[in-house]
Amino acid sequence: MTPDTEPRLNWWNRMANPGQFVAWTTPLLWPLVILTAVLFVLGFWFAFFNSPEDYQMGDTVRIMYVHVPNAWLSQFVYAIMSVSALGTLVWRHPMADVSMKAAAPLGALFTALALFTGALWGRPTWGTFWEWDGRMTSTLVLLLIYLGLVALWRAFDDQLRAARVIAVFTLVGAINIPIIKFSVDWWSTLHQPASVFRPDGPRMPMSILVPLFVMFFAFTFLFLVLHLKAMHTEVKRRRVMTLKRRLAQGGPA
Amino acid sequence: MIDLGPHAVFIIWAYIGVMLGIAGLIAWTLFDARRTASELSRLEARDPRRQRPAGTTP
Amino acid sequence: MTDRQVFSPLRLSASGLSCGRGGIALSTDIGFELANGHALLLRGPNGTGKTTLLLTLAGVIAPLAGSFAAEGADPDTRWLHYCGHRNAIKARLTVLEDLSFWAEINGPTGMAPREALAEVGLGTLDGLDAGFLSAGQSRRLALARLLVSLRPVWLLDEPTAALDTEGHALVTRLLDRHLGMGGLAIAATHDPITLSDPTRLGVLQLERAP
Amino acid sequence: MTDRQVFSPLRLSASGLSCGRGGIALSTDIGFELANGHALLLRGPNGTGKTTLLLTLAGVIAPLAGSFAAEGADPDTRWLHYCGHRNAIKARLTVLEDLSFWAEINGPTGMAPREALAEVGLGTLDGLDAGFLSAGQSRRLALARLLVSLRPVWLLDEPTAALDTEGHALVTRLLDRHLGMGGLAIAATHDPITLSDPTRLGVLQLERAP
Amino acid sequence: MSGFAAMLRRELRLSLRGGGDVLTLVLFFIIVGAIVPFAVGPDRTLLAAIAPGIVWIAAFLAMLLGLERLFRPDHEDGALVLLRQAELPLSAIVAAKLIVHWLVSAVPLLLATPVLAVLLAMDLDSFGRTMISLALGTPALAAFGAIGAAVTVSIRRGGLIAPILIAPLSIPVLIFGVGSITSPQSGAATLFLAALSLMAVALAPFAAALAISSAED
Amino acid sequence: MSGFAAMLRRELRLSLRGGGDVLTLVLFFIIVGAIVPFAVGPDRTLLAAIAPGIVWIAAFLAMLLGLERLFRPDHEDGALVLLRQAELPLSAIVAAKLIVHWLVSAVPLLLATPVLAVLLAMDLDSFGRTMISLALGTPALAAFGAIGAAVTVSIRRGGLIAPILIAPLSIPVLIFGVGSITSPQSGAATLFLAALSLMAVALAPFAAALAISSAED
Ligand code: HEM
Ligand SMILES: Nc1ncnc2c1ncn2[C@@H]1O[C@H](COP(=O)(O)OP(=O)(O)OP(=O)(O)O)[C@@H](O)[C@H]1O
Ligand SMILES: Nc1ncnc2c1ncn2[C@@H]1O[C@H](COP(=O)(O)OP(=O)(O)OP(=O)(O)O)[C@@H](O)[C@H]1O
Ligand SMILES: [Mg+2]
Ligand SMILES: [Mg+2]
Repeated sequence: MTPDTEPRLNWWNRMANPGQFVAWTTPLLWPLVILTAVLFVLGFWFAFFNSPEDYQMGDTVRIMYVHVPNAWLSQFVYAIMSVSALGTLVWRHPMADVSMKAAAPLGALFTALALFTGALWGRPTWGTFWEWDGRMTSTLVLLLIYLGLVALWRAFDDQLRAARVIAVFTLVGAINIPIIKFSVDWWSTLHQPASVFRPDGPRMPMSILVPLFVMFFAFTFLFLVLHLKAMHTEVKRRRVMTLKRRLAQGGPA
Repeated sequence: MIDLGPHAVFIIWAYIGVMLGIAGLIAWTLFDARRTASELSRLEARDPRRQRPAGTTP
Repeated sequence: MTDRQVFSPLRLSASGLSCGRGGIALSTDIGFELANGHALLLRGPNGTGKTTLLLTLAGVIAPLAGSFAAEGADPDTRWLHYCGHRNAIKARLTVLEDLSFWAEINGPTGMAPREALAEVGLGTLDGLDAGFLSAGQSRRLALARLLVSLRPVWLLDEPTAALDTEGHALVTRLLDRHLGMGGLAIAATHDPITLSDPTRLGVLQLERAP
Repeated sequence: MTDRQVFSPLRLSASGLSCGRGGIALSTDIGFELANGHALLLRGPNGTGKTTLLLTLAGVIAPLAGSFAAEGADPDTRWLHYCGHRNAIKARLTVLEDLSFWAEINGPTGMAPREALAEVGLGTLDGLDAGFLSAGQSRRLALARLLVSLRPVWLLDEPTAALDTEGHALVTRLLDRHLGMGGLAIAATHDPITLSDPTRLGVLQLERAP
Repeated sequence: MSGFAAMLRRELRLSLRGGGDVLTLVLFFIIVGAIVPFAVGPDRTLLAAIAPGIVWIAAFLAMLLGLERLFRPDHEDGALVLLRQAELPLSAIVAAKLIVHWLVSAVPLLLATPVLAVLLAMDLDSFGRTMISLALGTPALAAFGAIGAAVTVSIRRGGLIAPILIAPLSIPVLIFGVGSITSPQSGAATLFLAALSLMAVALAPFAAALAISSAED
Repeated sequence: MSGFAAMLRRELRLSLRGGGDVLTLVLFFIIVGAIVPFAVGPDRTLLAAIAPGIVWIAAFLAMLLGLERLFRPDHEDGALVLLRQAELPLSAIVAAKLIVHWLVSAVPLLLATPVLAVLLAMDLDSFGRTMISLALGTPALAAFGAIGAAVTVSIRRGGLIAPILIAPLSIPVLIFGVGSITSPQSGAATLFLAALSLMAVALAPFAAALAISSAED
């Protein structure tokens, strides 16, 4: 565990040291930021100036360019959190705790934005903001799980001791989310009036696919940047908490 | 900008909402980073036992 | 350690007092008189009703019989501090916030909170979350509460619990000063308590009820 | 007081142990060796980390660095009793039920529960709701739990808290017998502890972290 | 007066600081509202018909279950005995607790109501009325709740006892609350609701203080 | 094995003795069910249509809110630390607690269901199915709940946090539970419900034990 006993630091051990992790990944930040910015500019240009309207949904198809990336991120972030939870439980990797904590609010926001854009898309296409459709509903449940996790982190007095417990819950959630998805589909096909129109998007034209992919990568990189930055902040916050307690504890004796 | 058709309101609001959300998130992340960093340097200045190089854990 | 009399004359007297829990008398026919500058030590084996007696004197439990009165006490203000087994310390407030709260709610008539913290040896911990205090540190914070609002009578239940030797000396010092200012105190404890002036100290021995 | 050796050879050894809360080391580089029939007393002012050290030894808190090992301990069974600040006593169970529960869940390898109750001076209270016990009586019940299941190592956090003088003698007696049987004990306390054989007793003084 | 302010400040700090209590209660409110469709089915007209009732039930339960934190923590760590002996009268202490309880539980619920309104397919008109009726009715719920919490504080493992004691008493609040949204005489119901709240808030501190100080230990 | 029996006995004694805990939970269940007519109006056909859903929601909430008593009292009085060091493995201890929790919370709810069935104008057929679906589904609720309670046990003033964590995860139970009463493919739903319960009950003791033993102090 202690770096002193290990003569050579491999990358894994280097990552396991929070300070080293920050030092090692800080140079990555700026290139990532620039890449993200470029992707966004390109994406917006495509979205508003260089893509056609859909023959069925008209211009509302442009909502897709923000809806789908957010919807994808809502699931991707949970996957990241689950992997981090495994890292915490199995390998006791200190950065895994940090990654897990930093990801939860990001995931909550992306999920909320997926719901928001979906709702705004639903109004012109189906005439209502909300429909208890399977995919929308399971996204809502996912949001509730994210918010529960955020509340859980906040409820612990001692963040350092919270990680392993929260990791257990995250993994239980990861096992359960497919079940939720399945049950919700089952439930809403059961009752759902057939009127709901779902554009399951087979064979989208290239002119739509290209902006979609650009935005998709833009959002994914945005998440990566923010996640990295939040992890750095979290590492610092832990040092702050430790220092605060140490200073409070009488400081110099 | 091209014409957004009859549902322009929804499209524009969707983009505005997403941008506000993202902007808020970025602002918060930066604010949090600054706040924590400055707090850390303030505390480290006060910490009498600090002779270690930055980033090593005890 | 100023020995000026701060408190106006007050006389605690109990006669024929009988107290107990759930209708069962634990200690019967207790009588004592206590005047300014004097302390009473409650002694007795575990389970003889020391805590019960203190709670009765504090007015939390109704006595089964007999009377307890404070002659000379100002009926408009509170004249006693109770410091029980539990420390009434809130996690999530800092040590200073917790103490300041009690100072304000009981009237900040005594020491300033910071001063009181320094007095009980928590001076450097003022910014710590009070939930993180160790057992002995919590006890010290509870004792500081007695200092921030002046009240003539202290009822102490095992004031030295969890305290180290320096803490025992602290309790003695606080009691000495309180009595010196004309205060009164009743304390239940199993530990030896010595005051600088032993004549100020009476002992009431409780026996196991027959 | 039989001095037959009940426990098989066991050696507790800590070296370079550093323990703390929330990432802050409270006590660093602790090292000791403890063999059958010996006890270690943890001493130190309030807040120096005695409780934290005991919890670390009990495996509840992970150590920050260093190692602690029990050579000779049977890996299939539990070999330590922890007796902390809190007494783990359930209201609504009678005193006897509470004790019997712990006896069964830890294996009734020691005294019979009634016998243990008599030993700690609660013999007559066996039918009382355990929630009604006074502070000292609760402590005695917690001590009885050490007797009903035999385990070689006792970790005691302020075992004499709230106990009367007879209770102090009780703790000494229990410790004497446990060590006589070849047991080991580590106790944090502010009270003086004297054993019949003082050579069995080591002291580890904790200092406030620099 | 500074004692009262100190009490308010302490309660606010305890509720807001790090605890996530506020977030928890809001989430509970939303969850109760959002699980109803899973149970009764996603039929929009049915949902719209029962929506005001659902929102009120969710608020009712959230307010009652948030009660636990009113007096129990203080009882358990021994602070309540000391508060009984504070210079500030016990009824003022209860009043301060009540105000903060309302601020940190009812106000966030109001802010979260739009979410439930969308999920339950409420129309704009009944959404507006729901907000008004919740704003007028929650003080009564908080006040009744405070009495229940005070009565049950000395019961070990009280948990759900206060809610079940108080729920029957608070049914009028629920009836007038829903009435002021849906009934034809909604004006009268709104008036009653406001009167109920006023009365309850005026009386509760004294009743609760009495209950606390008559409990032994 | 005698340790397991002792654990069962202790938990049963603690829940049944004097406490009125069981009664409280049942009353909560009935109250939640009974306030619905006040909130949505006394229309019998509407009530009958939503009755199975209401009963399930009431059971859902009652089970989740009863969680508090699973581990928290043991944590607070220091017993949990000792249980972690008991000769009996922690997962067996959790399993015993889970069994008793189900016995003292779900079984009484089942017994009280007829009351709600009458209040909500349920017909005999759906009443029967409701009983079966509750009997099959409540073990899963208890098991999920145990995980939530274990995760939140070391949180001071945890209160509602376990219910809000667990409620989203338990939505499948609710869906299949109601589905097994009302849906055309109720057979499939019943099967799923049973499978869910089995799986949850088999996994929960280990997950909960892991959560408890990874919490420090
Ligand atoms: C609040 C409402 C909505 C939510 C929560 C939601 C959620 C989702 C999710 C989770 C995905 C999958 C993303 C992925 O895995 O990559 C998705 C994709 C998609 N959604 Fe939505 N959606 C909503 C409303 C809508 C509406 C109203 C429309 C259009 C009328 C729509 C059109 C699409 C399309 C075209 C895709 C991508 C193609 C596909 O995966 O089939 N969504 N949405
Ligand atoms: N709520 C209660 N109902 C009934 N009996 C009680 C209650 N609380 C305590 N008792 C009983 O009252 C007796 C005295 O308790 P008390 O706490 O006053 O003793 P004490 O003298 O303070 O003891 P200690 O030195 O151990 O603190 C005990 O024997 C206990 O069993
Ligand atoms: N959960 C926690 N997080 C951070 N610091 C803590 C926590 N619990 C305790 N501490 C700190 O750890 C220090 C040691 O606490 P500990 O309880 O081990 O002391 P102790 O030696 O047992 O003292 P006492 O003699 O008063 O019982 C205290 O200064 C306390 O502020
Ligand atoms: Mg006592
Ligand atoms: Mg200690």
